[in-house]
Amino acid sequence: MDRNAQARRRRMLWRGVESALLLLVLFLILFPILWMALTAFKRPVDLFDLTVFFTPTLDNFRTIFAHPWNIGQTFLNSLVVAGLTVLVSIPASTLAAYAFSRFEMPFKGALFFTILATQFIPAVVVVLPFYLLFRDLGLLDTHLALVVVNLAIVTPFAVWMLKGFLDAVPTESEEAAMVDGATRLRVIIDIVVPMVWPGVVVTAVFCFILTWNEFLFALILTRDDAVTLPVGITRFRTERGDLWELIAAAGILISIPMFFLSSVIQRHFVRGMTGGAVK
Amino acid sequence: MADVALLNVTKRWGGFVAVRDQSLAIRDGEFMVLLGPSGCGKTTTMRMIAGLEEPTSGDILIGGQRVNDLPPRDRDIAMVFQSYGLYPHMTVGDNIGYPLKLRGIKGAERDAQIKAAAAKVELGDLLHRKPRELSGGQRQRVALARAIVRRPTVFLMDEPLSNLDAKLRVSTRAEIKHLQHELGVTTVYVTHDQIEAMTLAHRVAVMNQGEIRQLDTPEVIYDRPADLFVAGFIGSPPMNLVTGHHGDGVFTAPGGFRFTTRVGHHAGPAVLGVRPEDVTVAPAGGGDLDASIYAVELTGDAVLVTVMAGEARLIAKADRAWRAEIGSTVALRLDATRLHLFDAATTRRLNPEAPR
Amino acid sequence: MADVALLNVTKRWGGFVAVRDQSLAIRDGEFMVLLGPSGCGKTTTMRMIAGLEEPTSGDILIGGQRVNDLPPRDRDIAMVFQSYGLYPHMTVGDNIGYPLKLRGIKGAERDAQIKAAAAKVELGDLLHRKPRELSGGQRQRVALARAIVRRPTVFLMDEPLSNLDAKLRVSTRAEIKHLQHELGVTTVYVTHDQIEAMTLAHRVAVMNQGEIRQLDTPEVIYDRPADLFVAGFIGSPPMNLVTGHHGDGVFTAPGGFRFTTRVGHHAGPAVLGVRPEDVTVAPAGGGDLDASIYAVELTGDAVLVTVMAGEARLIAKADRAWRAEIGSTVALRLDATRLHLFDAATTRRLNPEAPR
Amino acid sequence: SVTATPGLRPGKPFAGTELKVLCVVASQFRAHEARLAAFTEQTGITAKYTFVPFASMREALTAEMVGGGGDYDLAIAMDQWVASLNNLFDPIDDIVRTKGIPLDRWPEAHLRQGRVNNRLLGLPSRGHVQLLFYRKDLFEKHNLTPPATWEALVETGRAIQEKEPGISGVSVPYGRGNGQNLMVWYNFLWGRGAQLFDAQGQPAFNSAAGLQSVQDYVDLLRRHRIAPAGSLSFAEQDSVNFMGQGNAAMLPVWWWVRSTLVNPQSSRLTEAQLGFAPMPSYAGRPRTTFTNTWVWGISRRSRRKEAAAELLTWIANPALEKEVLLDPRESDVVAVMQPNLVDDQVNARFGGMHRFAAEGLARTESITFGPEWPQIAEALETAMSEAASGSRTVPDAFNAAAAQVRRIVRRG
Amino acid sequence: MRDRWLKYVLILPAALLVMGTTIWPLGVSLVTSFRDWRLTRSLTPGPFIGVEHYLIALTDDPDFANAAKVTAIFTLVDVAVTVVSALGLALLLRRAGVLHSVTRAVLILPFAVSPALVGISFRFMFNAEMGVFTWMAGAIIPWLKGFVWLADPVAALLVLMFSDAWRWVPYMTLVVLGGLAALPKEPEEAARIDGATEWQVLRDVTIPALLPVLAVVAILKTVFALKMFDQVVTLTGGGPGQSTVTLAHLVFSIAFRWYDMGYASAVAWILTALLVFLAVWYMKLILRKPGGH
Ligand SMILES: Nc1ncnc2c1ncn2[C@@H]1O[C@H](COP(=O)(O)OP(=O)(O)OP(=O)(O)O)[C@@H](O)[C@H]1O
Ligand SMILES: Nc1ncnc2c1ncn2[C@@H]1O[C@H](COP(=O)(O)OP(=O)(O)OP(=O)(O)O)[C@@H](O)[C@H]1O
Ligand SMILES: [Mg+2]
Ligand SMILES: [Mg+2]
Repeated sequence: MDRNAQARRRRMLWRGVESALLLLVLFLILFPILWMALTAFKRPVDLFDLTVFFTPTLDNFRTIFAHPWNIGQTFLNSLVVAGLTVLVSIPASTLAAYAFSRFEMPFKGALFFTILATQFIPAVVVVLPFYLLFRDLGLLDTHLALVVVNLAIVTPFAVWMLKGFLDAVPTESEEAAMVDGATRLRVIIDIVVPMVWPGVVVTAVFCFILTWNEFLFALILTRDDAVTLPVGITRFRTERGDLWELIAAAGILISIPMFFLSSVIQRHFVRGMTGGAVK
Repeated sequence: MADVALLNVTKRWGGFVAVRDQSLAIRDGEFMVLLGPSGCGKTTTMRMIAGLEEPTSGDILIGGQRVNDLPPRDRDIAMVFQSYGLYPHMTVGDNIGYPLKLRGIKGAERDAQIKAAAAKVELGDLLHRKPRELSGGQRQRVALARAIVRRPTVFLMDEPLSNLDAKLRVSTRAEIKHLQHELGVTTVYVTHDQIEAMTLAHRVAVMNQGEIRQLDTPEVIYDRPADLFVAGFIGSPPMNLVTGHHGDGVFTAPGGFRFTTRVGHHAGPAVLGVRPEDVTVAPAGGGDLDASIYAVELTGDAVLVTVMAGEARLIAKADRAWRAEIGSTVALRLDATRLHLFDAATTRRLNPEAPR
Repeated sequence: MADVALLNVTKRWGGFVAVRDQSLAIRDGEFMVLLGPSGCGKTTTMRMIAGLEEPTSGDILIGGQRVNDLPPRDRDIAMVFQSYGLYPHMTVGDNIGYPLKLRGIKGAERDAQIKAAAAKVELGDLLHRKPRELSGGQRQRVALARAIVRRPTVFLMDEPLSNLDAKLRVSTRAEIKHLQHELGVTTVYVTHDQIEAMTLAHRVAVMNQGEIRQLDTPEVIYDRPADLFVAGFIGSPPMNLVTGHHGDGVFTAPGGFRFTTRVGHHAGPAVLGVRPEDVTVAPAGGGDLDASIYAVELTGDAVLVTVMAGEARLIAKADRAWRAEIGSTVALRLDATRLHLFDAATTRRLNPEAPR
Repeated sequence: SVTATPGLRPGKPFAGTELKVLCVVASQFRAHEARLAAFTEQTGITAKYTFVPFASMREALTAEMVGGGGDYDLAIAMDQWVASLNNLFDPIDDIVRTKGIPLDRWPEAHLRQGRVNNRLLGLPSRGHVQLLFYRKDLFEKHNLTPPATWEALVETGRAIQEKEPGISGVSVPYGRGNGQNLMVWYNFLWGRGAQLFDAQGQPAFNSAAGLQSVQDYVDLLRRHRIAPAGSLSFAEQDSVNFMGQGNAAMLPVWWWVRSTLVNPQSSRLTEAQLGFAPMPSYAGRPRTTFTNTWVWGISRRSRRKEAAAELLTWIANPALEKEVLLDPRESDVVAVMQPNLVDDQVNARFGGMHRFAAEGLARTESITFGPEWPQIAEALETAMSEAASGSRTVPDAFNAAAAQVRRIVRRG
Repeated sequence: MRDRWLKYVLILPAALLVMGTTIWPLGVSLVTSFRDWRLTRSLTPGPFIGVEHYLIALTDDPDFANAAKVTAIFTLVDVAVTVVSALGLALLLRRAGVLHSVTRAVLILPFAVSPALVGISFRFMFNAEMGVFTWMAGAIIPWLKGFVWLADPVAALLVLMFSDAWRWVPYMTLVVLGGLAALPKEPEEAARIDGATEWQVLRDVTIPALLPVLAVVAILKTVFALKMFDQVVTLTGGGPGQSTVTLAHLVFSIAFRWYDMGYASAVAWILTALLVFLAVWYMKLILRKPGGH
């Protein structure tokens, strides 16, 4: 009985520690965001007040949607660019990651590595060649140009991440599907992707956000029509300093799709996706 | 419906040879059982037929066509994996229905076929569970149902009943036999259960270390094992083997063994084999030789009596009511028509005729 | 060394009850076999003893102490998983040696113990392989070796031999029995193999649908099944069951069944049970009732004869040399001392005495 | 609205042309944009402004310079960038001459920021001088006068800190970021009689006088402690906010900050509380100001240069500047043209601030921003940040900076 | 065999995407690194000058040496912190529970905030006089009261790391959770029964099985840490002194402030070489055969 009680106590203690840790993590994650949210409702004069009691205002939101900031259009641009990028890159990356994970081929290591190595060069160095290219193609300030560069950026990461996830799952179920008559493509769609679904979701979100936040290319390659949010936000960094209350309001706006994404993600992170498939 | 053939197939992993230069012709509609010790290459052989593993050398033929380069889906086979290989994210119903879905069978028809297959393996109630919510035996039955739900030209089944209880195993065995007979589907079946092999197989291939040691009907395999390995491997409890000497048509061994054989041509070390059920235990002095009782084991429908005759340890199967003190002396009677004689050097069988 | 007890243990998943209010006392040093149809809750029971699954209600005791809240590592148990549960990134040797490593056993001593355990399950050559390079049976043996390499107070083994061939199975079974006897470790063992249960168990618990239906020695379970479920479940081929009527100490059924029983108190629908090996096939007219032959199956050491007697289908076990035409008429003799009578309504056994 | 701009070509020869203008975000230019109708009326030319935030203006100009296919006709650049961006602009000396734009319209301190190698690349349109803002209410309460010398500034700061706990004497930035921690210091440098560079263009700021000026500047924080401890990490904006929150008594900074400081939206100060004075100096030395100037130039690749010249002429009109200055809807003080700096109406509206500016501009020293300036400025601001935080001594930091600058100059 | 061509077909789309859009500009920048090209002088690349830029960077540029040091320290600490915290947090969050699922739900949020914005917010919150973090730190640990976080070389780097960790750790936690969800549970259970403490289960079973995913986390984080830029600009501005100037920031300055395109390309390629070197090392981990059945 004694050992049992002791174990129970230890478990309760651990539960307590765990809860405390989680609360701390929650606080650390949420506090800056909440603070930003609070700020979004502050008048500039209240910005530097540490109190949570102030007269809230919706002016900041009104301002950012109005001329000259027009954050609404910017928001749409970001959505289109990030959405298109993910739609193209995730399928392509999944196929490639699958091939890298499951097949042997000559120079596999080198090829796989080259794909990521392209991302090692800081973007500042390649942005000018891109600028010239798109200028010649007449694609400056278009969604297409941004989608293309973002594809180049996210695809290598996506391939790497997905391969990591694929490497961690057993292959018997795939073999079963092949014997059941599925083509490789069907196997990937019907069996592999669902099995690594959390990984696919994480990767897609990663690509989405990477694109969503991509700054330098958007800065150089767009001016008006295709300006995305990060560039839009820097517009609040004026000669007069940072219009922090507007930045915060825009920041809150940016986070809204993420709340949506997080609920999508949440559903796919139950333990044991692949449980029971094989001995 | 097609015949399946392996021609000089070898499978190597690095330096390790899992299947060695193996040839095997399975006739159209035949039920072929692969039997052999753990690790002898049964699963590997099956996986090569399925197209999941590439032979290091040699050819695989299905329906007379070389299929080495055909992907699994074009070989029209159904397979039960030893390790199940279920689709973890699909319900039991969807698991079973997946091959149908791939063939474009839809709606009510698919549902009906799924239900029928699930019913055959007694899974009807569990169609909406996920694999992780199933017991081991239930998972195995899902794998089985998924294989039998369609009508392939070849069935490959790798120990499909190993996790089932005796009762379910008997009924499922009957189901498989019936199905195979009805559809005439060429079937390759791995099992380690003698009864399963005996009752199901048209022919049995006994493998050891990547090689086929004997390929014949179950009766012949049981009654006329071709060499010492097959003799010792088939039968449970296994055949008693006594090492001795053979010459002039007589086998002798210490402990009173002296049997005339109908083998004239062999002189030298030899091994005599006799199955436990061919050894009768009688009161002392009433048999071919005397022995002392070493152990008595009850197996339900029989009693296994282990005795020492000289240096040889023999097992006899006695009636389930049979009882005796350990250490007491009894007589053994060996059924002379059912003795097996092997050359100790080559391990090959010496007496050619069927025991019966 | 410790006794293990379950007190009113229930395990539920959502609305589904996997184990229902189950109590079971396993004595110190006892070899307890859990037997039951697939999905009856055997693995779940084991997992609760191991501490991998929390009972929905009820207590688990080891060595007299309530261990519900104790993590697995503090329960000092070793377990063989039905699905092996090997460490995929470790070699066979490291897999087996892991429990030792955790106990701080190092260097030469650990190597020696690993080698010994591997040798017991004939894995000696494969110590440097990774699990994915092993056959199904080899994986299972690694799991087994990992369990027996240390000396826990309780062994839990979930179908540890299901993927082994007959020969290896016999030798490993003997190894386990020997080990358990030598160490006196309380053992809970799941199997669906009757022989395994019979030869290994001190006592057998027969489960169905999450409940224990009978708990007794193998002989009693086999010879005096407590109800229809146990009667039908134990024995392969299973006991023949004939539905009929009982009254005034006589059981009658269509097809010529008429047997006097020593049961006085029951009148009403009843089921008569007789095991195949207690049915003898004799030339027509020479037995208790006549029947026509329906099927003849060879199982190696015997012949299973299926006959129709009236509406009842019976199986008899005949000598392996026995042969007959399908459709011909034979006589059946039922061993009157080995008849089992059950109440058709409650399914409970009616004749109390042991058949022998 | 300004209806007649001298210098515009009569007869609307470029009617229908559409100009593209690359412009930094500033309320002044928004006001220009809002008045474009008047320009179109006079010339028939339309113009489309693209506003780029300050933070990304430089990259936008760079992209335009390197890859521009003449996308923009007119662009604005900050003085410190002009030399390095010289390839973006065409000289406009001829245009100015033919249009008859008098160059003395701008104080030389602003105008020279548009010149590179003696060629005029741009006309000033937005320019800043420094002033010392102070808390009029506190000064009156404690009977203090705005300091005219740095020594007095220290005294005054001390006095305030003694009497008003929680308020810092002066708010200045010492943190890194766009050379903002140097801009007040230049006045110390010049006040000590030192220069950034010698005649050969080699570093001279680490002369004894130069080092002393640095010491004086960082001593506001390190020795006299009249600057808040946090100013170590302040950028300019932080020091302004600090003042705006009512936490400091004095703030030497750009004049345009006034509108921020009196804007109830962003500041707790009212107009009545805020006083301003010219920047202090050392006793007996002229009261200087560092300047910041934005100049409009015509893009070298433009295909509509003549039309662009029309717009440039329109922007360069003092009347436009004045109209914006006096527009009650605007609050930007910024003016770069001499007539407006001394204009009574203008001075009346902004409390005489423009006169102070004109005086400072007339006296001030200058820094010639060469093409390497951005890199040099970074070396200097690093040194300043190190000296202020004490991670290096003043001589160490600035001698190292001098070595680095010599390296930069050597590479050319 | 039958997949002889298929595998290449599968790789093709991604390879095309990547190669087509990056190899070419990379080549351009490599060539540029061997030329003298200063935008202040000429809009077109100047003459080839061999490896001069590389020599300058490696032997005669204190800025480069400093930035290399800062970047190395930052990357080492940042990657270690990220991997360890993400793993720890993922393990904490694996269980079911209200608090757990709430935390899981918010994990994605910090990553969604653009790095530049993170920098601005943290600067705002670490403001020495008016920042809420400064205030909280002072309230909890009294001797931190009045501490100027961004003015101390070490503290500034720490704040930079903290801001980066704030953004990345929760996301990487999701990645690890994704990996955990795909692992079979039996090996862990077996280890528990074999007598392993939770820590031993983690070390001996879970982490080895997670290695492919952890390696991905590590390498991704390394790439991004080495490219650390946005927050440097918006949070510390590289200061105090040069204590937070990273290589990427330096490259940016050289290219877009100082307009020395040739030199910037050379420094960038040195950074790349560094990364390639690191990545090759990691690759040995990742390209090992997957564990499993
Ligand atoms: N996670 C789960 N959720 C829901 N039901 C479950 C879960 N795990 C097991 N079950 C169900 O509980 C019952 C008992 O399962 P258990 O694994 O104990 O069976 P078993 O007796 O070991 O069977 P087998 O011989 O087939 O291995 C089964 O019907 C199974 O489907
Ligand atoms: N990937 C592999 N790499 C190396 N050796 C392997 C690999 N797969 C299997 N083997 C070895 O090949 C031999 C044959 O394996 P196979 O799976 O065919 O055996 P099996 O006859 O099915 O045995 P079991 O009855 O135990 O399942 C075994 O010794 C096994 O260890
Ligand atoms: Mg196998
Ligand atoms: Mg089970």
